[in-house]
Amino acid sequence: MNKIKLLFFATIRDRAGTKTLELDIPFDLTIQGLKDKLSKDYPNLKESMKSVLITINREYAFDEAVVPANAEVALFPPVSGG
Amino acid sequence: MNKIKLLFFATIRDRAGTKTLELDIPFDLTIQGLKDKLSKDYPNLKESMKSVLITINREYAFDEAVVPANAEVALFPPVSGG
Amino acid sequence: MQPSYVPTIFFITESEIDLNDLLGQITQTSTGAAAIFTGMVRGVTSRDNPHETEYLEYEAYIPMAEEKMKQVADEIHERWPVIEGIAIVQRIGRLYPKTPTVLIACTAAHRDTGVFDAARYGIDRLKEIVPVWKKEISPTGELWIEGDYIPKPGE
Amino acid sequence: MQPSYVPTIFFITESEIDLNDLLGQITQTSTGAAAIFTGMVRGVTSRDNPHETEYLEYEAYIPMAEEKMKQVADEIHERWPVIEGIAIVQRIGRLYPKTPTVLIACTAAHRDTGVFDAARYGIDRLKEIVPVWKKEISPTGELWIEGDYIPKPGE
Repeated sequence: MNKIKLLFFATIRDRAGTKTLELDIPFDLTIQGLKDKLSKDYPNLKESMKSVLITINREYAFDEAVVPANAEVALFPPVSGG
Repeated sequence: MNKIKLLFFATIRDRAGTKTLELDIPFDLTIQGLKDKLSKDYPNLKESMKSVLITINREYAFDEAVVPANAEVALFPPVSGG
Repeated sequence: MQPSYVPTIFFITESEIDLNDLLGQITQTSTGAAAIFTGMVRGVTSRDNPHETEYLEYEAYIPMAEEKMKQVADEIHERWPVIEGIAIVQRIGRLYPKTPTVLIACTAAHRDTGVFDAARYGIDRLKEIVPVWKKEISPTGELWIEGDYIPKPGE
Repeated sequence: MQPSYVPTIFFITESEIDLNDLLGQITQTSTGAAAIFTGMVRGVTSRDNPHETEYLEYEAYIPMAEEKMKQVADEIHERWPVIEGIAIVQRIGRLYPKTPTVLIACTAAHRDTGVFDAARYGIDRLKEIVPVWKKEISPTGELWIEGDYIPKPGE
């Protein structure tokens, strides 16, 4: 299994109830697969998965991308800095 | 006679050799007349009178304007601040 | 002519943003002009949904935010090669009305070189791709403010 | 909506230009954005007539300069009624390379209100009508720098 680190920010962190999560996932899991898994395992996050932005190792990632080994994966809403 | 105060700045001051000058002029003298008078009385200023900017009481003034009583008249080249 | 050395500053901070210091750091001997944008916390907002704000609570995904700020600086430099220095600073934490929260500054030899457009581009891009969020605390409650930009692949 | 009170600052000074202080003075509770322009003395100029500068000696017709700076502020406010604060400062005296010599800052509620254009307009107008001149001292001698704008009646 591929051990990855999840980081949650803003509304997503509030709903997850935690800032970080370590997760074991299959090596061929895509971002879409990860979203499905989180929706299933963490019902609080299900609604958020529709508009969430996701990064892999600090670069924006999209549904088809496969999560690489030991990835740092962050989930957050559209940014609102400034 | 109308007693006015002249102020010179930048290149004009360098050529005039003074910062200020008190002058007695006729009450109907125009800016054009003033320029002609200065060109005649101060040969060093003659060349400068072609491109000089002139203000009367801190507002830009033009050839036909009559110099009012006790005016503060400034003469200077196009501005270059910033 | 592209300057040989381009001072580029980008960081997330919890401290006050010092405009004098940042401007000094991106001024070179060849620099004659700087365009600076700063954003502040509004205590009173009239447009769209009029409301009052007690304070904003900013947070950032710091290492990624700093990488994306560098990317914004790189994009500016690519679009306006004459830019001589770039500073991008985002303050986080609890910030009260009238406090500067963000700064984008660009320097160039002359003011007609796109230096204003470069600063404008910088703040627009920061608000699109730099992972920073703010929660608004008003007399009536708390509200996370969400942007509406969805980054494209490669951004 | 036009703000009821518009802080307007304009002065000639021989002291350092303090961006932090000036920005604070033109920030209101409703302010969310500031565009600031500063000009500096270039030690090295590449464009047009390449040369080096040891320092610039600025002088002003001070009372008229301050009146004309106020006029520039009035013109900005007339063209961009949403501007919430304006600062226009010109430093004079002997100024060395890298030193900020002039500042124009405009504030507004939001950044898409013309606040960048207002600052750009301000510096352009200052260089047209505010009576300030500079003499350049370079390794090869002294030279008064002259502008090329001839004000029209009423300006």
